[in-house]
Amino acid sequence: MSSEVLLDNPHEMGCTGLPHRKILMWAFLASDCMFFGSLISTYLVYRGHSTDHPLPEDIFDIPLTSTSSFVLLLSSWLMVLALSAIQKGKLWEFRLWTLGVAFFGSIFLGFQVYEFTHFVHSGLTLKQNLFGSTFFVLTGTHGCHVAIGVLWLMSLFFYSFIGGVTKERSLDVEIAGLYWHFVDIVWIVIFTAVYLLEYII
Amino acid sequence: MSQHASDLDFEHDGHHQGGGHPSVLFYNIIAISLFVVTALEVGVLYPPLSEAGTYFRVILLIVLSIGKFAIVVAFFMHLFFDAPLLTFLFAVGMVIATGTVAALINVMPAAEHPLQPRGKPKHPPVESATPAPHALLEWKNQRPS
Amino acid sequence: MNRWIKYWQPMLAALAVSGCSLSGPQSTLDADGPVARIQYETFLVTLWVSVAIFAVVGGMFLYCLVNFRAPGGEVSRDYPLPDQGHGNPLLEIGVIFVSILLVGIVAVPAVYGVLYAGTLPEGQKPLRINVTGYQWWWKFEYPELGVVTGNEAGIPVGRPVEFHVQTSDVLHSFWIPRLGGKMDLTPGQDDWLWLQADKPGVYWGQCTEFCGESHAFMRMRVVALEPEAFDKWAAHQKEGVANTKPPAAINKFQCLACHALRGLPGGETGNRGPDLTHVGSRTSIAAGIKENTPGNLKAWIHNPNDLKPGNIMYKQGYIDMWQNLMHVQLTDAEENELVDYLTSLK
Amino acid sequence: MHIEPVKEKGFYDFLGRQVEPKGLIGWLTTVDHKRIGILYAVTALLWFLVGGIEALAIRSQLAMANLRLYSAETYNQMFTMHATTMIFLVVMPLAAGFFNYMVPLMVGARDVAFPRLNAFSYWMFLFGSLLINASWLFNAAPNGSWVGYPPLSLFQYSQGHNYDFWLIGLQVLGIASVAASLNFITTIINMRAPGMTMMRLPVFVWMTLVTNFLVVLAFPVITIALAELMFDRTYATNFFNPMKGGLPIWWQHLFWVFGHPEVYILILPPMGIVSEVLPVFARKPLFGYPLVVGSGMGIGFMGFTVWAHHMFASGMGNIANAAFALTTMTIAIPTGVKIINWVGTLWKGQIRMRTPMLFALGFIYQFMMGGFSGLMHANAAHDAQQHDTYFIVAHFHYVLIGGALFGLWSGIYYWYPKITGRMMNEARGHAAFWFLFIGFNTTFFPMHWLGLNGMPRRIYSYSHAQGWDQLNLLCTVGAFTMAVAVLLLFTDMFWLSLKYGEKAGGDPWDGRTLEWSIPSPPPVYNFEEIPTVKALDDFWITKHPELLHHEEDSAAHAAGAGHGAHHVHHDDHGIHMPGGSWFPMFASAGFAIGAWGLVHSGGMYHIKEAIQPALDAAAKAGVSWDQLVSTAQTVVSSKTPDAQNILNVVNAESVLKLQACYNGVKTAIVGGVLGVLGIFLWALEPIGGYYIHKEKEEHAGE
Repeated sequence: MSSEVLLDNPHEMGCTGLPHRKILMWAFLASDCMFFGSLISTYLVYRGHSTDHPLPEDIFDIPLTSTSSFVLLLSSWLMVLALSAIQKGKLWEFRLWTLGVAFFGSIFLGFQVYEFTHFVHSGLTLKQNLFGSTFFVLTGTHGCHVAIGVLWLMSLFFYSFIGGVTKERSLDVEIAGLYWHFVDIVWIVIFTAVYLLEYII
Repeated sequence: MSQHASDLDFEHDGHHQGGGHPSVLFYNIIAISLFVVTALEVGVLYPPLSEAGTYFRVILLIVLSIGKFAIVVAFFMHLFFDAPLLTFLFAVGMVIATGTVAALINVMPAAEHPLQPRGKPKHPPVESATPAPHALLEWKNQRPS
Repeated sequence: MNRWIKYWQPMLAALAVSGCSLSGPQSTLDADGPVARIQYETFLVTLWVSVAIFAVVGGMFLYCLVNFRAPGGEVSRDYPLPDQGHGNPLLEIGVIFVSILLVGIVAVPAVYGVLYAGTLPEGQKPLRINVTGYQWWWKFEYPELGVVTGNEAGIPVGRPVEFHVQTSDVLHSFWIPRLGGKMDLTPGQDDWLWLQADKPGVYWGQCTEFCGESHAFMRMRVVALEPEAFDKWAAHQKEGVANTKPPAAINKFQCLACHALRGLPGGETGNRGPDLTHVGSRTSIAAGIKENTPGNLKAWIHNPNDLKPGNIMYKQGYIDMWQNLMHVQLTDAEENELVDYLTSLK
Repeated sequence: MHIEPVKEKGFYDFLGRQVEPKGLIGWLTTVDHKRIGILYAVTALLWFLVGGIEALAIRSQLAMANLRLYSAETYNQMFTMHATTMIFLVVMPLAAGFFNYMVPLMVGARDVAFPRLNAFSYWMFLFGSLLINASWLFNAAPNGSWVGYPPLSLFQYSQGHNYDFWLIGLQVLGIASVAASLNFITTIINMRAPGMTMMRLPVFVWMTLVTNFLVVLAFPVITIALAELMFDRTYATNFFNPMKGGLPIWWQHLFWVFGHPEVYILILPPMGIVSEVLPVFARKPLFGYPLVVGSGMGIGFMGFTVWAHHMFASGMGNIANAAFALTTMTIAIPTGVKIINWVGTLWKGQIRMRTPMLFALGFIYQFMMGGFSGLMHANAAHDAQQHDTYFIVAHFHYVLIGGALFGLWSGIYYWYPKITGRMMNEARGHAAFWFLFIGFNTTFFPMHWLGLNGMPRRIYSYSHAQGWDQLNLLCTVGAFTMAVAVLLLFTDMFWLSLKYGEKAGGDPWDGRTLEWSIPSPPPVYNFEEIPTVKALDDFWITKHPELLHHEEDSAAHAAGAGHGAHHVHHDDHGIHMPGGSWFPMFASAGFAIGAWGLVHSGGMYHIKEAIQPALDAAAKAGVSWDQLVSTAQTVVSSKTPDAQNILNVVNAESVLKLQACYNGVKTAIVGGVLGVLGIFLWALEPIGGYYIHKEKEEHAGE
């Protein structure tokens, strides 16, 4: 999509003074709110309906998940730094931070892969019980979003070496950043609603 | 060409409030406060509190995560500095999503309300009896009335 | 409330100009119990509010169409324009207020009706019946009376009946139109509804939630009896089979694996099909789709799939057991014998 | 006029973008919103024929008691596919056709915001619709009603691929809808001509905007519901499995959280069309424009608060029933406001009874009827009697045929001259209207009576004793009358008027909005010069300058100045047009292949679980999977168990099914990779396109 709205493309800027893609992205994020809203409410509604073990309190590991939450927050931080760098035209700084974001995103995915493997070894599978179904589908969908984000950022990273990412085209980075931060805020909700609440009630 | 380029640049765009995007230092402060809030969230779990403290913790957690959510959306995603139209777009989705989730949770015939403390023991293990696909007739509703 | 009925019913009858009968066996307009009646009354309120709005707005609409035609049906572009009014705020506000008022008029009886139908009446202790839906028939159990029957339930006149509905497989919906609204049979929920019959009679019902291939053939009947007659009926239903000399076909084809014939050795446990202990006393067979005559019964036994495609008596009983396992077919004589026996189970 | 391609080197130069679309390749690679609009509409109309044939089949089966024209199973497939087709493949895409064609013209834009995304939406829609209908060829058409309630839709009760086709097909259609809607939201918000403030947008554009917000917010919910059900069927999860504590009612909630906004997605665009047609043929501005717009938004928002009125009989409890009854009744208020405003538009107008107007008036009458029966269902007490009966069938056909379809037909007759450059025949149009109007009311009005008389929906047969014979026969007669109207429309639209119709100028109806200010059919670049809008109904004001008040004029200037970011792009290097692209089709074809694979992986884990003992035995005997499959083939063809006694006939069949599932998964992966590859190539594609230079002399020719 990116070349569709190159700077010299007359279709780029609209009558509200905002680029089309930014409006598209925010509308998409609004849509994604409903997407994750449905998944999270599925998880919450089915809390306490599982008929078999293992249950969350049997297998959740809060220190581990907290660490991966910190990792995702850290990547969000690097994302704003990357955007800030490219808006000032500092290409190498942008590359560094972008690589960092993708790296920490991958670390987060690594944590998730570890967690999933661990859970499967503890007997929690998609079909074991309702907790397994709802948990894996919710966090797995989020993981897919993270993976797409990593792919996107790596594309930008490589694209920057053939002149695809410049100060004038910093919108490309900003859009990717919006997506990445959204993935982060979804995790904020999931972390609270799925993991932390489990430890209190 | 240059005319288009300047449109993309936030500093020159009349639609953006605050007249420019924040400095790196600002981002760093935001990021550190996010870390602190997350640490607080995890910390909330550990001090031993009575049953009444449970509600306090739930409310505190919800407040803290809403705060984090708002900070990321407002500053990392620039919504605070950006055109109000974008805030409106996102708010439409957020408001309807939040309302729908709340309504769904309350209207479902939940065994227990998902945000209420549960009594223990929680789930006596029941015999697993997944039916073979062809054994349709054995597949009965197991929930006691 | 009864005053309303007297008043509205003739008007509705006048509305029903089509000449087609509106009092079929499943008509919701012939309310024969308090629940159906209250629902019918709230419907009438909505109906007449709608008719009133339709008269006013539709009248205006028609008036416009008749009176504000372009002269000659078509006007040239330079013909003087009509008044270019953009709207009338006062009128708009008025319309909003009137519609809020009308919605209020409709809403109050609706909420009253919901509460009435959703609350067990005080006073008389209701009779409890557990209804279980199967693809595609109904089981009725009377936990207090120890009675089990299939597809046809007896109820006493003038006493509320509390139906607890649950399903053994997919969603169904329990509906006796003349007695009251329906309730879905949803797995994981303990749903109930109460109905009451005002006068004796046979009330037809039908499954209204799509439940698979033969959804159309999942019907039932509720027989309302005077209280004494009901007690007699219940006592009789409790007894085992009257004719304890079953034909050989019953064992040969393992009918009792699915059907119960209480009083016969091994006949207590079958629960995949309707209880046949008093099948001869019912008015219909095959979940209310055919009158209970020997001819119909024979047709049903001969090929259940013909009357009710996809049912398990055919799929699992006939195909699996008869053809795949035992390789036998019913002869005509055996069918007749079976029909005679079942008809004798009054 | 001459054309000059953009000279730009991209990341790669092979498969360059089509400069000027020509012939079949032009249509396949097109990114022109007008061509895509035509594609949408024509595809939708073809599916309309299919759905109509299904409807006639349904009505034939029900014409008399105890008819057995075809089997119960076929009937179930018929009504399921009729609903699915009419909702997702006809009304939505036909409206999308109008969005595509008309919205850029009405807001004064050269194209939509993302032309290639637009093409992608169309191809996704086309492939999704083909996928869902391909099920007929496999004798596995969806057969569990368009709501697909579990447990009936779980693998335990439905072991064919019927539901898999339905689930994956809808998923693909959902992607198409959301992509298109994001595009239109951006277009409407961001591509308005200078001076075209939001409150000067034509009502149709407003309703498009509201509709697309509804799509964007409602479709994610059904996406999740469909994914959960798909996981239940394929990967043996437990979302709706009551054995494991799953609640089938949860599907109903999710489905209707989507399903009710979906109803407004279907009805709001026709409301917009009618709001355009009425002022034109009454020669008056729309009565109460701000209120019509506001009530459209109100209806859209309220659409998210009422879903559970589809579930009054599902045992939600008194409080929920009463609450949802109240919110549902509230919707009657904005709807009533709209109808009053339409009548107000007619008041003291000069009504011209042309065919579009006839359909618009039919819409008002029938939508009113549908609204009243809607109010009757909102009454939760009596809805317990109406729910899932023919009363409901009557209601939603009044809204969806009497409302949506009449509105869309009105739009067809109204905009046909703009799209083809030829008028549709008035006499045939009037005939089609009266056939449709009389046929429709004959078909569906008696259904109210049938429903009140206790006839449930979705039954394929009934008996004489139930007393529904005469009315059903009447309904069937009406249905065939409607078929005559459809034939009239199609012959007229695709043949007679297209070939012999009288030539239409740019403005045959004395129109009010911007699309009538350009030639018919519009040139590829739409507007030679992007217009500056001075008022609501700008073209009308241009024709009648005396109507423009002085203060409005100056306000217009102020507003126009506020839109400083707008650029006019045809100055020195002509009008830039985007070039055609292969990649939207390429990417969507990849995803369609993936979807095809997913369909065929349906039931995988259930089948695996059923034959697990045989698999274990095979593993113990050291038989590899490939050997097991070939053994299974032998066993199935010879109908005797194998020598090692691992597989009996039933298990062997299951092994082959499982192998098919695995192949499905492989296909899905290949398709997904192709789709993602398509998107990457699309992103790296050079911008391309071409510039159109208009010569002076050609201006005179128009």
